[in-house]
Amino acid sequence: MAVYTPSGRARPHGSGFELGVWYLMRLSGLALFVLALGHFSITHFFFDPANETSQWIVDERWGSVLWRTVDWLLLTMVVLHSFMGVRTVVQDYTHGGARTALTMLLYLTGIALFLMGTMAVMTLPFPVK
Amino acid sequence: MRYLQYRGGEGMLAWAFHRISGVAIWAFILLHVLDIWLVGANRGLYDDVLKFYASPVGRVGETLVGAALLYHALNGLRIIVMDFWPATTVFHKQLWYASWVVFVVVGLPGAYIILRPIWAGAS
Amino acid sequence: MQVDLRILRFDPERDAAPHWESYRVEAEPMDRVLNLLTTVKAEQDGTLTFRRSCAHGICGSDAMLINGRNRLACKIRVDQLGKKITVAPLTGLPVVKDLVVDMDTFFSKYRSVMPFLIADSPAPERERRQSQADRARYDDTTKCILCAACTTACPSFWAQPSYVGPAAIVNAHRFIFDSRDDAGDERLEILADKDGVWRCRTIFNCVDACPRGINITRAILEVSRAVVERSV
Amino acid sequence: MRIDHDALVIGAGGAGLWAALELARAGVSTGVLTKLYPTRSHTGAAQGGVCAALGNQEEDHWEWHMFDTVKGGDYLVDQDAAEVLAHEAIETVIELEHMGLPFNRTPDGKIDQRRFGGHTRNFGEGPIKRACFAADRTGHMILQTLYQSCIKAGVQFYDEYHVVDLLFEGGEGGDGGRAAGVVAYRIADGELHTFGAKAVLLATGGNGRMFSITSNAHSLTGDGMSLVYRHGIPLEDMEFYQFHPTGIYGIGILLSEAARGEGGTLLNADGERFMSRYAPKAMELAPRDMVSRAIYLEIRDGRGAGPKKDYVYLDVRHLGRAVIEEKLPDITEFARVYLGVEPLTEPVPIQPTAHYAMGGIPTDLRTRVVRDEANTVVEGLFAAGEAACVSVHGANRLGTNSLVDLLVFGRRAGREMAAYCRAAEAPSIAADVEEPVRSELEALRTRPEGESPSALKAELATLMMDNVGVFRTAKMMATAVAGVAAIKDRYTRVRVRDTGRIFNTDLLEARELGYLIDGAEAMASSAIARTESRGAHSRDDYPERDDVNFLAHTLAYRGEAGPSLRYKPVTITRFEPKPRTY
Ligand SMILES: Cc1cc2nc3c(=O)[nH]c(=O)nc-3n(C[C@H](O)[C@H](O)[C@H](O)COP(=O)(O)OP(=O)(O)OC[C@H]3O[C@@H](n4cnc5c(N)ncnc54)[C@H](O)[C@@H]3O)c2cc1C
Ligand code: HEM
Ligand code: SF4
Ligand code: F3S
Ligand code: FES
Repeated sequence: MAVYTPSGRARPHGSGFELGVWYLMRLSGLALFVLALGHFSITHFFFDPANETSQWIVDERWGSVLWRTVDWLLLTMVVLHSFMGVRTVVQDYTHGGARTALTMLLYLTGIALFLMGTMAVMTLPFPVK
Repeated sequence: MRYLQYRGGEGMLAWAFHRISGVAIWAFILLHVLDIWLVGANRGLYDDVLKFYASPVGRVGETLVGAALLYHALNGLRIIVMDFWPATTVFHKQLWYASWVVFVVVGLPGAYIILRPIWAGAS
Repeated sequence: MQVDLRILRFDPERDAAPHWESYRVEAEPMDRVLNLLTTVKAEQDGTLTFRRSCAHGICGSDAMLINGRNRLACKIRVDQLGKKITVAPLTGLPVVKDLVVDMDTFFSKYRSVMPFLIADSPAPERERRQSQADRARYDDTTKCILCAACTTACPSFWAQPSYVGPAAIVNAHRFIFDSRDDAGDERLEILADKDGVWRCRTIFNCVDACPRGINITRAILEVSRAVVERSV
Repeated sequence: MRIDHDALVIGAGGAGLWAALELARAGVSTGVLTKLYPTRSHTGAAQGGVCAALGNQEEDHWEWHMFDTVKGGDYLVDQDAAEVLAHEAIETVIELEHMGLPFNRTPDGKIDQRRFGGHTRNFGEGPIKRACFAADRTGHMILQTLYQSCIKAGVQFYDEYHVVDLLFEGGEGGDGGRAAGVVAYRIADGELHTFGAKAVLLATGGNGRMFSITSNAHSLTGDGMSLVYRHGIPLEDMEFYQFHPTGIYGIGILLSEAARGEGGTLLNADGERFMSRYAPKAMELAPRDMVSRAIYLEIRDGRGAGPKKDYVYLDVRHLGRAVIEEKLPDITEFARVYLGVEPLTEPVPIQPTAHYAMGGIPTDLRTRVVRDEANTVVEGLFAAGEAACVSVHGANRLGTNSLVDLLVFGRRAGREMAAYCRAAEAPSIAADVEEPVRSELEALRTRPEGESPSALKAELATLMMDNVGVFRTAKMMATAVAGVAAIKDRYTRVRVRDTGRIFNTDLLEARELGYLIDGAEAMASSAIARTESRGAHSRDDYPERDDVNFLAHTLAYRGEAGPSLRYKPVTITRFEPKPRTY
C-alpha cells in the first residue's frame, strides 16, 4: 500500500499492470463468451465427440483458414484468461516465496501450453484435396 | 477454517462458484490443449482419448465441464455488466437469479443432447 | 424468552486458544445483541470484553460476527436472529481479547487513501458553492462510521490482509466524487495499486454487512471505473 | 512510561479535534488522548444541525442568534460568551465547509438551513431557518470532517488511552497549582503512562449516563468534570441538565428536534397537539425545557398513550416520504429498528430523555479553567465542549447550540493553548506521580469481596432519573442527595470481576462509575440549593424564577461531607432579564 505522508499528499505506488490484467480478463472474457461457448456448442451439440476423430479434425475443421484462425484465437484467449485467472487465485492464497515460485511456474506452463496448442492448430499441413 | 463460519449471501456464492468453475475449466483446458496437441504429435493416442470423451463417464465429465463453463460465462457477463454500469449492483442478486434461469434453459437441453447417446446406444 | 448465547472467548492472559462459551439469557424480542452482552457481563461473567459506546448504531464500536454475519451488536435484534445466537470477533483482524480486535491496521488503511478534502483553489470568503446534484453524487459514502464490518466480511481481505479494503475505498470515493476536491487523481493512483480496487471480486458481503446501508460495491466499482477511464 | 508534549488534548469529540487541529497548524507538539477511537466520540451522534446566522435562507443576524441563546438559557447565560458564540459561529461553520463538510445545499448551492426550537427572527418574532445541516447526520459529518482534517494536519493520536488523573505543579489545581500533564491508562495493556505538558485541554464530553433514560453514549461518564472536581476545582451550574423531549420510548435514543423543525408535531393519547396549551406561538418549536415539561404534564394529567399511559407521540406522517427520507433518514431508521414503528404511517412513541449537561468545568471566554467566583485562572488548564461551562447555555441550551459551542470554543481553546505554550515553561513532574491513581486502580482491581459496580450504576441511574429529572420537588431532591451519598459510600467497596491487565473494561467501567457519582453528587446538591425554577431546573415548591437571589451561577466544590456551594454573578451586557414566553 501507498504510505501516507503527513506533509499532505501520499506517494502513490500504482502500476499499470493490474489495470492491464483487469482489462484483459474482461475483454478476453467477452471474447470467450462467443468463442468458448461457440466451440463447446459446435463440438457437442452439432457434432458428437464420437464422430470427431483426428481425421475429422484435420480434414474438416482445420481444412479452412477461417477455422484455424478461430481455434487459434480461442486458444490465445483461453490461455491468457485462464492463466491470469488462476494467477489471481494463486496470489490470493499464497504468500512470499511460494507465491513467486507458483506464479512463475504458472506463467511457464501457460507459455508451454500456448506453444503446444499453436503447434497443433497452425503447423499441421493442410490436407491435400 | 474460521472463514467457513461466514454466512455469505448470493454475492459470495456467485463468487465462490465463479472461482471454482474457473479453476475447474482451467484444469480441463490443461488436458484439452494437451490432447489437441496429440492430433499433430500422436494421432492414434488422440483417437483413444476421443473414445474416452465419447464414453459414458467422458460424457458426464463433458457435461460438468459444460455446466461450469456456462455458469462461469453467464456470471462473468454479470460481473462485466456491473463493472461497466456500477448502478446495476443494486440488482446484483436479480442478475444472478437471471443467469441461473438462462443456465437452466440452455443447460438442460444441452445436457440432454450430450448425455442421450449413453442410453440411446451411441454408434 | 430464553436465548442461547454462544460467544467465542479468548483471554490472552489465560487461554492458549479461543474457545466457545454458552450462556442462557432472558431477553425480549426487541432487545439487541448488545443488551444480551451487557446482561451477561453484568450478571454472569464480568470478564466478558467487548467495545460499545453509542448503543444506537452510530459510533461503529461494536461490529462483530453474529450468527455468521457481521453486524453491529447494538443494531441487530433478537427477533431477527432467533433463540440461538452466536457471537464471535470480526474475522481477519488480530483478536485482543474476547470480542475486541486490533483496529490499527484498519485505520492506517483508511489514512492511506488521503481521506480529507484537498482543494487547490484559495478558500473563498463564504462557502464553496456546490449544486444539489453534485452534493448527491457522493452522499452514500459520507455515511460511513468506520466500523470495519465491511472489510472484515470480505473474503478477498481474509485472503490478502494487504487489501486496502472496502471501508478505505468508500472513504476515498467520498472525496474523489466531491466536486470541491482536487486530489482525485492521486487517490485513484493509490487505489490502482495491486492492493487497491482490483482486489474487489464483487462478492457483496460488504454491502450485506454495512450497518449504514451503503452500496459499497457500487462505490468500489465507480472508483475502479474512474481508474479505467483515467487510463484511456 | 513517560511521554512529553507541549499540549495535550483529552477527548477527540468535536471540541477536542478542533483544538488539536489549531495546535497542529500552529506547530505545537500535541498529543490527543481519547478513550475511544476518535470517530467513536459522541459528537458523531448529533443529528439535527449546527446554528450560524448565515442568512442563506432568510435575513439573519448574529445579534438575533445571541438574543435567542440568552433568552433560551433563561438569562443565566453569560452574555459576553453568547456574543462570542453567535458571532464566531458564522466563520467556524464556513471554515468547516472549507474543510470539506458535506452540508446539504440550497438550490443555488449554498449551505442549507432549517428551523430549530427557540431560534427566532428579530428578537423573538417568529421561527427562523438558522440550523445548517447535513441530513440528520450533522454531528457525524462534523466529527468525520474534523478527524479528517486532523489526519491531514498530522495530529498525533493516542487512541484508547483512558485518562485517569490530572497532574499539577506547585499545589492542587484548586489552590493555585498549574497544569502539568495527565496520567493515562492504556486500555490495550493496562499500562499507566505519564504525559507531561504545558497545557492540557479537557474536552471529555457530557455525563448523561448518570440517568437511566438517556440519549448519551455509554462512554459519557463525565470523566473530565470529575477529575477537576477531585483536584479542588469547582463544577459550575450542574443542576441544569437538559432533558430532550423526543427520546425513543423506553430506550432514550434521540429523535432529533429536526423532526419538529421540518414540521413534525407532538400528539397526546387523544391525538391533540397539546403544545398549544403551553407555547401557543412557538408550539413544538419552543425550547426543550418547555416541551419536555409539557410532555411530563400531559402524562401526569392522564393524557399519555400506551398501556402505562406514559408516553406521547411524535408525528411526521404529514411531511411526506420525500422530506422524511431525504432530510430525516437516520431517525426514521432508528424508529424502525429500535421500536419497530414505521414513521411514514405511524406516530412514534416518545418520552423525554436525559441529553445534555449545561453545566460543567467553569471557564472564561478564552477557555481557561477558572476556580472561583473571581474567575481566577488555573494556569495551563483549559476546557471546551460539553465538559466545559463557559455558560453560553445558561439554564437551558437551544438545539444546535452545542455543536456551535464545540466549534467556537474548541477553536478558541486550540489558539489559546498555542499562544500559552509559546510563553510557558515546561513543568517539572515528579517520578512517582502515577502512584496515587495506580494504587486506586490496583485496589479496585484486586479487591476480593464486594458488590457489583454494574448493579450500583443501575441504581444510581434510576435514582437520578426519578428524582432529579424534568420536574423536581424538595423531597425528591433530598432523596437524591441522600441516595447519592449512600451510593458513594458503597462505591468504596465495589469489586470488579476481571482482574486481568489486557483490555479490562470491567475495571474501567467501575472507575467511570466513580466519575458519575461525583457528577451526580454535585448535581443533586446544586439543585436542592437553588430555590427557584429556571430553564431546565423546574421545581414545584418554587415555580417562579427568582432573579433577586438566583441570577447567579452555582459553583460546587468537592468536600468530605458533600459539596460546598458558592455563587458567581452572571455577565449581562445587552439583554436585561425578561419573563420568558414563547
Ligand atoms: C443523540 C444526540 C444528538 C445531538 N444532536 C445535537 C444537535 O443536533 N445539535 C447540537 O448542537 N448538539 C447536539 N447534541 C449535543 C452535542 O452533540 C454534544 O454536546 C457534543 O457533541 C459534545 O462534544 P464534545 O466534543 O464535548 O464531546 P464528545 O463528542 O462526547 O467527545 C468526548 C471525547 O472525550 C473522550 N474521553 C472522555 N473521557 C475520557 C477519558 N477519561 N480519557 C480519555 N478520553 C476521554 C472520548 O473518548 C471522546 O473522544 C446531541 C447530543 C446527542 C447525545
Ligand atoms: C466464457 C466466457 C467467460 C467469461 C465471460 C469470463 C469472465 C470472467 C471474468 C469477468 C473474470 C474476472 C472475475 C473477477 O475479477 O472477479 C473471470 C475470472 C476467471 N476466469 Fe473467466 N470467463 C470466461 C471463460 C473462462 C474460461 C474458459 C476459463 C478457463 C479456462 C476461465 C477461467 C477463469 C478463472 C480461473 C478466473 C479467476 C477466478 C477468480 O478470480 O475468482 N474463464 N472470468
Ligand atoms: S462502509 Fe459501512 S461497513 Fe464499512 S466501515 Fe463504513 S459503515 Fe462500516
Ligand atoms: S466483500 Fe469484498 S470483494 Fe468486493 S464487493 Fe465487497 S469488497
Ligand atoms: S455501540 Fe455505537 S455502533 Fe454500536
